[in-house]
Amino acid sequence: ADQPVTVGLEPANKPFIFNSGGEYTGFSYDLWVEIAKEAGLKFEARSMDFSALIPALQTKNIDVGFSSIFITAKRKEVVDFSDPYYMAGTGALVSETSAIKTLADLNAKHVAAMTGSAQVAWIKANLPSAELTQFQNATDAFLALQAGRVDAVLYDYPTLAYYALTEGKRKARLLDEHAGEDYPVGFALQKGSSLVEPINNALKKIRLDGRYDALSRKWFGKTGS
Amino acid sequence: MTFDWSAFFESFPGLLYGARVTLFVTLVSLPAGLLLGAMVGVILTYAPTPIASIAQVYVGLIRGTPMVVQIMFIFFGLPALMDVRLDGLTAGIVALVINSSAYLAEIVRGGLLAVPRGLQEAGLAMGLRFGQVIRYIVGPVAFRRMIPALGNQFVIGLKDSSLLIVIGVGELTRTGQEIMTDTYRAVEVWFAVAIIYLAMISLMASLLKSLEKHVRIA
Amino acid sequence: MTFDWSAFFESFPGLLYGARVTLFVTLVSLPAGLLLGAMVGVILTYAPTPIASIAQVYVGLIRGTPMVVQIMFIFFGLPALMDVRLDGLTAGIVALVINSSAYLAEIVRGGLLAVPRGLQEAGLAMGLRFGQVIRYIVGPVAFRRMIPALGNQFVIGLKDSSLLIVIGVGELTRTGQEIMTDTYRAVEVWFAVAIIYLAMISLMASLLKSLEKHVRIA
Amino acid sequence: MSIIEITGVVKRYGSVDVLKHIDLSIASQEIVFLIGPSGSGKSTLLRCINALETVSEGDIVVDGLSVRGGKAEVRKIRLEAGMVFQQFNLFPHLTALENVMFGPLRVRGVSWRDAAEIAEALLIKVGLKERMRAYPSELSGGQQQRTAIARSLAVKPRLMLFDEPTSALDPELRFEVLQVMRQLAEEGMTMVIVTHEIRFARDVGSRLLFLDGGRIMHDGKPDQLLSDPPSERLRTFLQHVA
Amino acid sequence: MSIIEITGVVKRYGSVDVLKHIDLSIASQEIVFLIGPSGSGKSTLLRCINALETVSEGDIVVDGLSVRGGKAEVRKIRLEAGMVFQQFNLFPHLTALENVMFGPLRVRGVSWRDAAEIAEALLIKVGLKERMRAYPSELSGGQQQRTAIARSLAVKPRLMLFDEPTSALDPELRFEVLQVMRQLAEEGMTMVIVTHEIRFARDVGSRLLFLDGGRIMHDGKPDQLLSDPPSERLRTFLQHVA
Ligand SMILES: Nc1ncnc2c1ncn2[C@@H]1O[C@H](COP(=O)(O)OP(=O)(O)OP(=O)(O)O)[C@@H](O)[C@H]1O
Ligand SMILES: Nc1ncnc2c1ncn2[C@@H]1O[C@H](COP(=O)(O)OP(=O)(O)OP(=O)(O)O)[C@@H](O)[C@H]1O
Ligand SMILES: NC(=O)CC[C@H](N)C(=O)O
Ligand SMILES: [Mg+2]
Ligand SMILES: [Mg+2]
Repeated sequence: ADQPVTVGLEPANKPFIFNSGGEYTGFSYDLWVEIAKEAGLKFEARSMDFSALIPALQTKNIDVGFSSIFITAKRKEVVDFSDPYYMAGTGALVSETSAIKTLADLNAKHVAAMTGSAQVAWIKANLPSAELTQFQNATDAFLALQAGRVDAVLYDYPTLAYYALTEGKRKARLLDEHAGEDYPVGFALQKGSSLVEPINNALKKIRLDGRYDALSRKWFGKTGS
Repeated sequence: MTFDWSAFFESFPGLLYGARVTLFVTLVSLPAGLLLGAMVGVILTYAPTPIASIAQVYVGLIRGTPMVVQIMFIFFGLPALMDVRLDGLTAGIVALVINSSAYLAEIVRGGLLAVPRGLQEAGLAMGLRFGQVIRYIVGPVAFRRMIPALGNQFVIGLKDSSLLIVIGVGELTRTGQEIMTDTYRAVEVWFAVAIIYLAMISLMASLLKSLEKHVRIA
Repeated sequence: MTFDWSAFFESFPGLLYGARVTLFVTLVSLPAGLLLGAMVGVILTYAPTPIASIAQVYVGLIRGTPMVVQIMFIFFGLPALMDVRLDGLTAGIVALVINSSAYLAEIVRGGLLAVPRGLQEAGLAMGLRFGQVIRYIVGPVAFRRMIPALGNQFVIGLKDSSLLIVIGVGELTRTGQEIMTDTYRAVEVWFAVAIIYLAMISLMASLLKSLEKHVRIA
Repeated sequence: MSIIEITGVVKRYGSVDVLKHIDLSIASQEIVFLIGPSGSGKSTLLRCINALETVSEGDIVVDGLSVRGGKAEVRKIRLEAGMVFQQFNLFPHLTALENVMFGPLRVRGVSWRDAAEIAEALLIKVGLKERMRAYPSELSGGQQQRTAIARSLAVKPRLMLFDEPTSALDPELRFEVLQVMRQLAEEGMTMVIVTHEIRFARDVGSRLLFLDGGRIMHDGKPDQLLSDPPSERLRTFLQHVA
Repeated sequence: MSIIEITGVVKRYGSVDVLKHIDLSIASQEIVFLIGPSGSGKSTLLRCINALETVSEGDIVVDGLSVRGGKAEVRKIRLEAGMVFQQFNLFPHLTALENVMFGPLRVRGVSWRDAAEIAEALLIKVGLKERMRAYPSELSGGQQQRTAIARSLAVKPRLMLFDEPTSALDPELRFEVLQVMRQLAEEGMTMVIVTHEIRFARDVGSRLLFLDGGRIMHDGKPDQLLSDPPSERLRTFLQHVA
């Protein structure tokens, strides 16, 4: 494999993957770098919106796609996935002063989610009278929440938690409940990709030799998610 | 890859809903943009230098930045700056009004300047006030000649409404994207989206043509 | 809210990198678009009806759909249809070339038609072949008069490159968005982005002005 | 008493004196022809009279009103002095009838019905009974110019200024316009006419001015000046024009 | 032998016959003036001669070459017959000199140096020695028209066609163009001239044609036709034009 693989990533997902001072970083990104090293893959990173990742795999514009992609049945029909590298659920972020206490309070409210995310499907199924605005990325949604333009952002729980502790401190509050089931998160690959094997092998190795835990400590302060 | 006709047809109901939003946004923004643009255009053409300069800066700022940036600024920046809350649809309409007003102002200015000076002089020589000359002669003559350019700007406005995709307004392009992320049938969806735009724009163009014919162009 | 000057200034290095991509995309696409547009324009103007009609359909399809849709189609649709692999940058450049070529073709056609018929007749009456008349007389005269319109289209192209944001090409607008993910300072970042666009566009405009002055306009 | 009184008028563009100290007085019912080479200032003089150009020095008094008298006075002058241009300048979005009605309606404040009556009478007078509903673009040059004359007459001016009214017309179409002007002259209208139609000036004029380089070089009876030009300058000018 | 031979030419636009069976033969060194009312077909006839318009019926043979003879033959005709237009039609992106050099360079395939020599000589001949490096927009109308004449002469035509060469010019500027044409006539150039300059036609012409409604109504000596018009139609026409 001399040819570098093309990696589509969505750098609007702190602390998993984001752009800091012109360099990509974050837990998922660092993990991918280790995997690539381990599997002997050279790669080129291409930034794209979350909604573009799976179509770009389908059209073979990229070889690997990641952000924090839930491994769902529907997605497995069109792309392949690596083994999961963590589990995550969906949380709801509301403004600090909001009266919203539970997920049930969200019905008839204005909620935000990311285009193409698993949360969109969940909202459509479970909050039929909520008004849904779909954003291209989480940052835009956070800004909309700050501006009071939406009442809640539904997104990956860990990302929301990180935001609530950092930038969103004293502005935003995370509901305790998880919306729906938790999903495994993995690297998305083209259907029938020959990269599934080497990536899974590398991931196994990295989990075993402690590198995975080191990264986890670096980004979350404790092991596991 | 095979073209999946059922995916193509199944996308239509959703897309047509998006097309309604596109039309709504366009039909609300453009008359407002024309009004604002006409005012700015008249100022550009006839106001004394200091006021005209302000208008020039306004037009220059808008024409000198991409509309996507304007949309982002209005949607994400304005609330922070001025404590106003605009929902996406409103912000999008505001962006389209402001953006089109700058281009329309230039069209109006060009139209006014293109009216032969002789008409203005003939009006003045009859004893009309300057305001009357603009209102009854230069304005109407300019307007008739501007119709093609205005129509063109309206078509541009309809297409520009697709940029509201970046702030999540559920217009046609956005709807297309959402359907694509649901069905993962890119070719079929974008093909359908393109067809709907073509239809709307052809319709608009032929309405404008018949308007042009109706209004006698001198 | 207070304007955070340090966030404003700190965004510049990253944004300037994005601006380089914007310039690169623009400067690669537009000459290519002009070449393609000139060919299509000449076909529109002088080719026999069947060939001219094909060119008309091409121009109509492109002018009848928003560029965002074209970008989506090229990036997501084309590879599926034709089994080619396009990275975002290439797809973006292809989209800009195709899009601008349609508008430039219309400008070229307008420019050719605006050359007074008398010049063409004077050329023919001297015994020149039709091709010579186009090449030595109508073409050069049209080109000089088209410079402002071409310049305008180049500025539009630069602004349109911001639409590549939707497929993740790291040009200026996209860079702005990514920086926002890190700093969440919308006002400062979009303000900085707007300033950089204004600077690039003013620079381009003044270069074009001086080119206009250089080329004698008849 | 003179209806136009020009005293010491200078018109300057930048540092160029286009009119150089013009003194001229024109009496009621005079038919004054203004000839002279291109650039001699004929149009400028005419345009100063109805204040389309401001004078740099001196004053022009039309029927007791000064061109320096402020906006209201200038508008009154323009009502007194009708103007006909080389490029007809009809309002292209109005029919011939509407063009002629426009002044009475908007300037004189006459009722719609009266304005229509005035306009019809004038269009009949200039021979356009059949073409009243036509738009300017549907009229020949001669018809357009006759409509323009009718439009000027509609506000009932006391004098008429013509700036080369026939030079944008084909030779065959000039005749009908000149006919209308001849009729006006016979009715006693005061007229100042810039033209290259030397024969017409001789036929109709009561006075001929030869302008050269912004000065009135000759001022006399058309017949005399034309048959026996008092200067070499006028003689060569006439040779080239006729 | 005649240099232009027109036989049974009809020119039709749609269902309108603009030229109705024209027969005409013009000998070398004739100076033929074409007059007639607007729309009578003067320009059309001229344009048919050098094949800028195709003829609907009949044929025109110029110096042995037929206008129906195909592209190459048509181009040869155009080299033989220089044409001067009412709207000078100079190439605006080229200087006066380059305009005149253009034909020799591109059509005759002459070297750059020779073309420049030819052009300079011609521009001196038409009195534009000092203005050679000027662009058309920097020249007066009369200077432009003289440049246009020089440009036509540069490909060494055997005859010259003029379509109202002075009617877009101010009266004072006409003179210099007519001077150049007079000189050409004296040098023995065959010329066909459409014009309203009746006096010039009388002075210079060897033959006068009066076109009316697409037909040649009169054909004779200018002096005779003009002093004593053989028809009422020509008489009124002359009254209006002169
Ligand atoms: N707005 C202006 N600015 C500068 N110079 C001007 C302006 N208007 C006219 N002139 C100059 O004033 C001079 C007189 O112009 P004017 O139009 O009065 O001449 P004219 O006698 O009417 O000539 P023509 O027979 O060509 O109409 C000319 O040299 C002209 O170039
Ligand atoms: N391309 C055309 N299509 C249709 N009709 C035309 C065309 N060209 C000329 N004509 C008509 O042919 C007739 C003769 O035109 P032509 O230009 O030869 O007249 P002319 O004698 O040169 O008139 P003028 O003195 O106005 O130049 C006119 O009625 C004109 O309208
Ligand atoms: N942008 C993200 O990675 C979050 C999307 C969400 N985890 C999903 O897979 O649908
Ligand atoms: Mg004048
Ligand atoms: Mg003609």
